[in-house]
Amino acid sequence: MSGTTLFGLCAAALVGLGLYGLICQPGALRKILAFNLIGSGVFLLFGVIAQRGGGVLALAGTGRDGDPVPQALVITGLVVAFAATAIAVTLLVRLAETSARGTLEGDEPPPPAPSGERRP
Amino acid sequence: MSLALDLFTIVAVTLGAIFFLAGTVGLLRFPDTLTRLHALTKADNLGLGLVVLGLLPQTTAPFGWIGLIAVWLLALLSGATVGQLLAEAVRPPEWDQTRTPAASPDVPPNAPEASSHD
Amino acid sequence: MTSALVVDTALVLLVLGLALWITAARAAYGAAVGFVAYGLLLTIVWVRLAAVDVAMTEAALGSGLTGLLLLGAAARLAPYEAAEYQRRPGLGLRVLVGVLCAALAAGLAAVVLLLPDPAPSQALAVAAHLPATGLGNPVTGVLMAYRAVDTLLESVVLVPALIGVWSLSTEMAWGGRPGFLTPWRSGSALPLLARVLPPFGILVGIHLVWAGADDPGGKFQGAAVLAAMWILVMVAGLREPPRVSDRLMRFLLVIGPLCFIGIGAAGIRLAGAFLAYPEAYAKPLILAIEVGLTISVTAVLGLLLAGPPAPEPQYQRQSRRRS
Amino acid sequence: MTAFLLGAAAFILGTVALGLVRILRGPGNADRMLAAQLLGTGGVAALLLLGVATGVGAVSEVGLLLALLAAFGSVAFVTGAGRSSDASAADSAADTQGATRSEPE
Amino acid sequence: MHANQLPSRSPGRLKFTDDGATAAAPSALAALARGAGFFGFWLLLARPGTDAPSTPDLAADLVVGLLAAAAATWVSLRLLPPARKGLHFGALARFAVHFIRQSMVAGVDVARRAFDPRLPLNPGYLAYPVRLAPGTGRAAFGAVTSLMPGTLPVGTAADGALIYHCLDVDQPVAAGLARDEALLARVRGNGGGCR
Repeated sequence: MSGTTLFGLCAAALVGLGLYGLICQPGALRKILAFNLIGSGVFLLFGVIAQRGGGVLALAGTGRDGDPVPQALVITGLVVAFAATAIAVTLLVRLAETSARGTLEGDEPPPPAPSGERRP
Repeated sequence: MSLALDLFTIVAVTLGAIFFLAGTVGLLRFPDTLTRLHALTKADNLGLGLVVLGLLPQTTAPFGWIGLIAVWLLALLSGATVGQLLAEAVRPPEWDQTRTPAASPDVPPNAPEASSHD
Repeated sequence: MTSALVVDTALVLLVLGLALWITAARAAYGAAVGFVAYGLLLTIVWVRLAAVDVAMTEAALGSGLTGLLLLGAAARLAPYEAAEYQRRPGLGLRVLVGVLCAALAAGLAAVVLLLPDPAPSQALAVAAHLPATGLGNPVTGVLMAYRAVDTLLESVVLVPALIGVWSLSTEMAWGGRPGFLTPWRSGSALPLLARVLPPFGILVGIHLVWAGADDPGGKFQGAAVLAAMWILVMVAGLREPPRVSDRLMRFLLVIGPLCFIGIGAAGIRLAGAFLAYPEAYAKPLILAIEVGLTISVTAVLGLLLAGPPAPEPQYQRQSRRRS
Repeated sequence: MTAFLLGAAAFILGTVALGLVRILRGPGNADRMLAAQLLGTGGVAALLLLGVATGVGAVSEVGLLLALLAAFGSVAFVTGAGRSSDASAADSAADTQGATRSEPE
Repeated sequence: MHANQLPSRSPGRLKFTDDGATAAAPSALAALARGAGFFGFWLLLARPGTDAPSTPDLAADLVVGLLAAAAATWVSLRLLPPARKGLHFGALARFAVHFIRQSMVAGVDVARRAFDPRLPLNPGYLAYPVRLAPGTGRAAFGAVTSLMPGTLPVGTAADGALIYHCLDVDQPVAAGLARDEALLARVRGNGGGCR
């Protein structure tokens, strides 16, 4: 088995793990983390495909290996993922500050407010 | 000549790897966060320095040499900063009240006066 | 070749172990610390996949800036966390979800194993047309020429993301300074780092942008490094973040997308299509867009981390409390 | 020589991986951060070794980038710790005590 | 309201243009020296001419390098205003040799303790009253001593002394710190600190 295939299997496992965390972890921040795991798994899959696609370059004798198209997509993806994470985190912090809870479930009374000095 | 240089690389990189191992062993064996911090900052930076030293003969241009050394200097700077930052974050509380710390019977409170004869 | 395989296997095991920790750790803060280490590992994985451009992006964005974002959020949310853990779904449901997710992962793994050989690729097409752009780095060529619409939309979408973050401020705080980066004012280590490191970071950042035309690197990597330096200075308390009402800063935020759209629209007249470059001027035009985008992306990334504007009195009270 | 450098990179990665046990064991978040920091330095060393071994200069540049941003994780850590004044009681006492403390003037 | 760790600076936003004419000459010199250093760093990053031998490319490389070095110098001067007194380069070289040797001793010392099955540690604290003026000099002292054998600055005591965590309090830690301090003070022109 080649290293590239190994990374591909790793990417598949990351997507599975991330999805599990996204569903089973109650905390919203944990869901954001899990979502980032899924994202990195998908990016890694792109990376594996790019690496395999570079094979034709090696055959043609040009030095650089790796298909640049998926790689460029991953770079855009990373930046957008960061922006999305930033927005999600800010939303979550605002939610916690205004409703004193860190989950998205709203049907139960909020847990006792923390003792620290926090903006109401 | 090239054989001697290769040998130098092998020796230095191996030594560097051993210091990385020492850092890990210290991180796992040392009893509390502050002592672990010692292990981390000191052993690692020496390990990286030795790896850099060992790689010097393998890079041709003088640019490559300075580049490797620059990486090491940057790592030193961050190592020093990280050590202090994390130490400040875990510092035991008694320091905030005491003026003259009762550190240990072996070290008199005025031990730094030893500096006067420097 | 075998020692390379050893490196790869070790990397994969580490990545999976850390991912397991991030998913299963009890406290969110510990999971976020794990995510920092995870980003570092992924950087090495990208190098092993011969994607140095991506590795640079991951090092600066994935590990550095995302780590700051997540650790900050975990610290802010820690008081509300204890109750959450009790709300985990029951064991039966967890097992069911686990089985389904494992099935999904197995399916994906099968896809990976059954990928066609030889792999379909656009690498040759890119390589054949790259000389027309005057660029030497095929990834930059794809980003700026062949799939320029993607890059344009991406750079545009960053601005609404920032507006979204800002819009989460309270009404009385609007126009003030972002409030997430409360400076750490203990000891002298952080100020020293924030005084010494930024010039070198600026050199590395500009180098990544400039060299990105021909070698690995590019505007996103460079901008992430520049933003990291800016944030370092703000976190050390040497400079305050700018007010969100600052006109110059707002202009810098949009100058990149404006450049991109302007030059792209000029392409309709000069080269016959939106975002097409006349062949003789392709490289200078692409560089102009890159410079504009670097400025805008740096500003957006830094301000995304700085968070929504906080009420001024609170900002001052917090810094007083720290000092 | 290439095989040796790759082997050294694998060895260093392996040792810092051993250090990741600290992420699991803790006990405090500062200890976890230590492990991440160790991974950073080890990662720089491994990247330099990989860069020389494979002859791709840009790989060493990734190492430079990592070294440049190596302290960033800990900066994030202390800013987070400084903010969670009364929080994270679940973690080790030393951590939270360090976090709440402010400088006596 | 701001940190008093750096009393030599005006709080918050740094303004250092009020130094008047006395500081003008050294700061211009310092700016030039730093600019040259940053340009050197750029050259080493960009390696102009190694793969793009054509003259216009080389010229463009150098122009961008000069611009980048200028930007870095401007930021550096604003964040870290040059000291009134210049650095002593002879002392700096001596200090560098001392630093490298001692940081090697530090690494070996830690490694020896880590590998020793008996784990010979005798950790404790020590307050060291620093004579270097607060500011960059003292911060540099903290950074340097954090890489020296067995010492790690963990904070500042109420009376302004630096508190050190020591791996082994039986070692002559304070004497070592005093030697580091004396060497560092000589680099900064004997007066100690950046006032």
